[in-house]
Amino acid sequence: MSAAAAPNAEVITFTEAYSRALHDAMEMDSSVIMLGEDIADEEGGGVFKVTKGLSTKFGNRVRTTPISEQAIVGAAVGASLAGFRPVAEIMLMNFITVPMDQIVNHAAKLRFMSGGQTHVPITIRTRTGAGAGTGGQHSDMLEAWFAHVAGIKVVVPSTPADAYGLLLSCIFDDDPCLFIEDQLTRTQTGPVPEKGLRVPLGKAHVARSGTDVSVVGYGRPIRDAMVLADKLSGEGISVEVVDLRTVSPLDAETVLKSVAKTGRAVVVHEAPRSFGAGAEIVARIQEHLFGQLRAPVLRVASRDVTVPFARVLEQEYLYKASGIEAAIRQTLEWRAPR
Amino acid sequence: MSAAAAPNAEVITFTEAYSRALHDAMEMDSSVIMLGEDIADEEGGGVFKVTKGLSTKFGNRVRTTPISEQAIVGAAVGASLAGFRPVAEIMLMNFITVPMDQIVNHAAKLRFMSGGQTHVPITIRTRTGAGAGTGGQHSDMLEAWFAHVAGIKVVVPSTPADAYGLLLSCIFDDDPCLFIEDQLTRTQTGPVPEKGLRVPLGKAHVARSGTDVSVVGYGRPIRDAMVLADKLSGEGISVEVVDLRTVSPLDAETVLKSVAKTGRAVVVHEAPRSFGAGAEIVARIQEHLFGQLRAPVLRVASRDVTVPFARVLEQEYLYKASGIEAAIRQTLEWRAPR
Amino acid sequence: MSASQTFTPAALLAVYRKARLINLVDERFRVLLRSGRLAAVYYSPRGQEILAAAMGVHLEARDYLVTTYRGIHDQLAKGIPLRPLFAEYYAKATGACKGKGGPMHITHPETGVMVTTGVVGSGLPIANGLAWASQLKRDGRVTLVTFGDGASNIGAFHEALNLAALWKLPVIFLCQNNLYGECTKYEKATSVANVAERAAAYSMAGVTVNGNDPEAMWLASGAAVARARAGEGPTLIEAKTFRFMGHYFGDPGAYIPKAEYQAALERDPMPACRAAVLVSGASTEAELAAYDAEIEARIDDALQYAADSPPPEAQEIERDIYGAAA
Amino acid sequence: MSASQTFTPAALLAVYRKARLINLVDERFRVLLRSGRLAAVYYSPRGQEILAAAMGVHLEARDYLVTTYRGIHDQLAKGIPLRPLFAEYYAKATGACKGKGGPMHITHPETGVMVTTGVVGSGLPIANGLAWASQLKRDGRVTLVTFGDGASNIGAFHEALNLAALWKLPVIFLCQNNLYGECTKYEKATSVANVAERAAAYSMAGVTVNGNDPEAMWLASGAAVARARAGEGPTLIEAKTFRFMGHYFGDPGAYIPKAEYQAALERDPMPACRAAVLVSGASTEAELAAYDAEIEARIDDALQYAADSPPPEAQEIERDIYGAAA
Ligand SMILES: Cc1ncc(C[n+]2csc(CCOP(=O)(O)OP(=O)(O)O)c2C)c(N)n1
Ligand SMILES: Cc1ncc(C[n+]2csc(CCOP(=O)(O)OP(=O)(O)O)c2C)c(N)n1
Ligand SMILES: [Mg+2]
Ligand SMILES: [Mg+2]
Repeated sequence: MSAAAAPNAEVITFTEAYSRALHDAMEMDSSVIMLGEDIADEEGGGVFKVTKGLSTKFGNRVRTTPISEQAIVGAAVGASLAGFRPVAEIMLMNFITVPMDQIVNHAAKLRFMSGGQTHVPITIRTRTGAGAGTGGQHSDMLEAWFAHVAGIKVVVPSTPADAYGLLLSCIFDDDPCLFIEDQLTRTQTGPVPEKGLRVPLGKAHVARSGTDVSVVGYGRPIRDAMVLADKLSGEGISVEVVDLRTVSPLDAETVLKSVAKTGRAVVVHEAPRSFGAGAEIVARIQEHLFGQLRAPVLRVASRDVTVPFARVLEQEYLYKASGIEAAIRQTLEWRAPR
Repeated sequence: MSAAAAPNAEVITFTEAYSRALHDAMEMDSSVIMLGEDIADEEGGGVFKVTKGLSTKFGNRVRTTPISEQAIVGAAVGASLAGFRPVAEIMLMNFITVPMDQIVNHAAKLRFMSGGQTHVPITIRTRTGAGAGTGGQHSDMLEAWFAHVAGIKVVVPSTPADAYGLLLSCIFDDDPCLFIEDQLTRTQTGPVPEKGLRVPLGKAHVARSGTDVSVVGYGRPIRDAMVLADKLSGEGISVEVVDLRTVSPLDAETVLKSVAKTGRAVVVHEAPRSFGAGAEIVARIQEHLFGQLRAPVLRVASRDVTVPFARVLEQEYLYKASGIEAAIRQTLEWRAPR
Repeated sequence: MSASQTFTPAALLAVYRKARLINLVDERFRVLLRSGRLAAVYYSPRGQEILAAAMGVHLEARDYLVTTYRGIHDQLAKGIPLRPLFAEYYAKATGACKGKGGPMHITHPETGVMVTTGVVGSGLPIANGLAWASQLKRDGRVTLVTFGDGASNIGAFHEALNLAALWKLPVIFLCQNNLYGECTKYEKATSVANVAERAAAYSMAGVTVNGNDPEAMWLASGAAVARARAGEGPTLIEAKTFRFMGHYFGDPGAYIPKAEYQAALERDPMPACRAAVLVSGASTEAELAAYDAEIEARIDDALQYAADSPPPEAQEIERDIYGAAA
Repeated sequence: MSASQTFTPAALLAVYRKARLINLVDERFRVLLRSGRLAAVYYSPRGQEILAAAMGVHLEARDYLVTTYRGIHDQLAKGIPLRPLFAEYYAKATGACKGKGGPMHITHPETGVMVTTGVVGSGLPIANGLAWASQLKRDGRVTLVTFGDGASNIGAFHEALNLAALWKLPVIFLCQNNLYGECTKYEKATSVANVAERAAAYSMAGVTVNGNDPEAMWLASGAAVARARAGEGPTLIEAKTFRFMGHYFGDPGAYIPKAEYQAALERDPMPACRAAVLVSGASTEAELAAYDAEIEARIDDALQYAADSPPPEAQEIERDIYGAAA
């Protein structure tokens, strides 16, 4: 199910990309430290094995913590104030509801509130995503919350290489970064990233050029969009895919440039539609390109409900690649109603 | 500074409206109970005096709690499962970061996850708003987070009468409701509500009819919009003001009906602009009324920064009534750039 | 606790029967999972049957239970019927939660199963609320909330115990200390030798018992239930136990030292309890075999029921988001 | 703690001098607030000077402090200079935080004032992180985090103490038990007679002292600092005290029984400490008066500095949101 790699090219999985980024960052810079539940090798190197091997190699720079998310993020914040670059793992994104105060009232704000005297170069890695049958408390995409908070950066990769390069950038960024890993695509593969190569934060990436319609989003649906773009090109439909990579701060410039060119946009994300991050993208596009748009900007997202357990309902919940395709066609065929 | 009341009409403040709603609800229904920090009369009836007198009258149905926001919301959730209608106070909205798990993973989801066997009729009252010089951790409007979560209702009143009627509706609603009180306008006044009269949830209110432009929003800026509408009518500009009252679930129908009529919209809220609730309103309008709009939908909101302490900066941070006026004029004067 | 509570052979048998029900259901689930006939995240309670059963026999149907993802033993001990339970694991429309909640969110108010949470520690504050309701209504119900050793390190634990003690709520905090939280050893996560020592930080009654010992667990549970029922406040019970099947189904448990695992296995409470029942004279081999057969039949029935049930309709996704407006 | 720590008259004087600085600054702020010449939320430390001072004399500039909205006594005891402090209260560009943080978020890394938080309990987990950094660097620094009695009931307290004990962090948890959290009496919110008893729940050293007694507080602080410095782990100190000015400036404190207030006032630690200094022979009346004059002059200077300083420019709102990209 790899989106891009040629069959025989050397590829790695997302999980491997995360692991390599963590390893390389720790190797490059001794101020990189790590904490989270079960992450040390005595505990098997993390429930998702992303941190496997790190504590063996880097000793007490990698620490397993109690189940105490407030203590985890707080310790990361404190250590960062003293010059470290801590990477904290919050096992699943639904549990990020627990340390919200540390993240929002402290990590994101201390630089501003201290007048720039201190700053909080932490990375919070978390994992989530629906589709694996884990139900209402283990699947939520909550990136929109953090995008609404100034001072923190929100990053969602869509390829293993980006995952590697963006995670490195988060770790070496001087501000708090929330890095979201997708549970469902973790074993999917893509081309191997170049060691040490950082993918810049705050810059969207035109993953595929096109002229008829822009698909704008981040994370898993970008992989769908790339496949769709291939398919639709066979019909002569030229789809441009803009992968935000960093959800916030939003690289509106790149988005607007693309949509100014195509005149049509479909905004995609996995999170529920209403009050999701996609709304902001739509709002920006119409604010700046009103009059240049040939169709309304459509959104494809999951439904506004709790993630259900039953597969049939979970599939009802989730955005669909077919929905992206339908939206693309809809924007292309749009005629003013009368 | 009352927005609506004639000088000699009987008026009440927001604070009084909240108090009366709580009192009347407790009087009407013995399943209404209350908990929060300092709220009983032994503690002075709440830091903002909203609950003053209630514990004296209703005894142990009103309980002061420790400083334990997770325990507060959790206890409300539990008691609601056993048939009560608890009203929990989270003193200031920034502290709602602490019980996020209880609110989002539990209160909002239990109805769905239990397949409708249980439900959580709690009301969480909280207070916030910038402009009083309380700085980065005591001023945030975070309603967009909760609007993004299915299963919970988010309510922000803009007049004392609405405050009364909406709070009553929240308390007697069978789902969790987040009721947000504005710190800055708490002493402002408005006409006295009729005792027991509920204002329906999930219904936006055309607070003033107009034909040229719709101002859509909720809370404090609606008060500004009403004043502006008066002023602009003198210039022959007819402003329609749509007060959402309930931010989520969003009453898109009323909003779309208004904007379909005026062809122009300005969306307003106090929270920072990016990824705020206003983005959703903009997205919906352009999705449904593309081609009927005569100008881009503009947003007026506060800036994407931590709320600063210094007054001069806090004013820079805050949305301004003058900004709403400018946006109205801008939509009226909009000409396609070439 | 009433002084008259003595652990009779009949009580032992009652505990055994509940424990055996748990044991057989768990075994069946693991067979189904291994064979691929069930696909669901599963957190086996294997090894923790006795403590749940010994608590369960003291509770009434109207009492409340709040439990976790690893909660099937608690739910069964509380009396949840098998059909809606199995059907929920199978994500069927006839499941307790219509297939919408799943194993991690089993709810069955008729038998007092009020909340099953997948978030560590979150059940404790909610249990307080149920107990607060009972205190206000003076309905004499007791609320039991169960959680793991790992959960005793999260903030919600602290806030909940403090409030329960202050308000003298009729709630029992049952910490099932199986020595691991996921892959992390107790000592690496918890700064105190026994979780129950933390009760003193709240002036709360607290006791550490061998949760695998039917008598000790029955006595501690009885005392806590009696205390709560009498309005004398909450209790923290720490039941020491062991989980034999790793954290989740499929977890190889490589982080558990072999010797530790072996030693625990030799103290497996299920065979020990069965032997004790026979020694006590409360039941014969034949009777126990018949009971097993009866349970297996009920399990077969529930499985068949689940298999025969339809999945939820797609439109079910639109229901139970909000209730009718009040 | 090294056995050699004895409370000499010189130590008493050192404590008094820090306490008196706090006392005079606080008095001045209240004068300014009453007269309307300062408009800011203000949480007076009146009554809590001694405990902050007695801790402060044991700390070095490089040690870290994490405090709260009611933190001016801690900040002054830690050595924060008056000019940036006053200018921050006055929301000036020359304020410690350029006027962007304000009184509730005073930060001054040069003197180790790392975080001032307005969220109850939030400082404790952050303090762990600072201490963890010191442990990793072996830099010998100690982190002090202060908080109120009310804060001991919030989840972050629990998580932080457990982690600090487990990791043996060089951190001191100083609970300033002034008997009230906002308007709520200690007993109504806290289920244990003394907050320090909670240390046992983490196998942590814990001690309750009279925070208004210079000697007791100095000894307890010295022991905790020595323990942390030696890598022997954290300490929970509960310093019993009283706040004379209500929760915030303007709070009439109607919820405090008159008799309780009067009794506390009669034990006001500031006059008592001054008397003790004189009795000890460490200083004369004249010297103390000269010290007061010196402080008043420094306060005048800081006030003038704040008054003369410009407010932040409007563009300041665009700075310090994010740093330069790394
Ligand atoms: C707040 C939170 N953090 C992390 C997790 C992930 N998680 C699920 S179970 C578990 C271990 C819990 O251990 P314990 O409390 O001992 O219960 P046990 O599984 O042993 O019964 C963890 C860390 C979670 N569900 N919730
Ligand atoms: C999480 C949180 N909840 C509530 C508040 C509101 N609040 C501010 S100070 C305070 C009382 C704190 O009492 P205590 O810890 O005893 O400190 P003191 O003010 O007495 O120094 C409260 C409830 C807050 N700031 N943060
Ligand atoms: Mg465990
Ligand atoms: Mg206090």
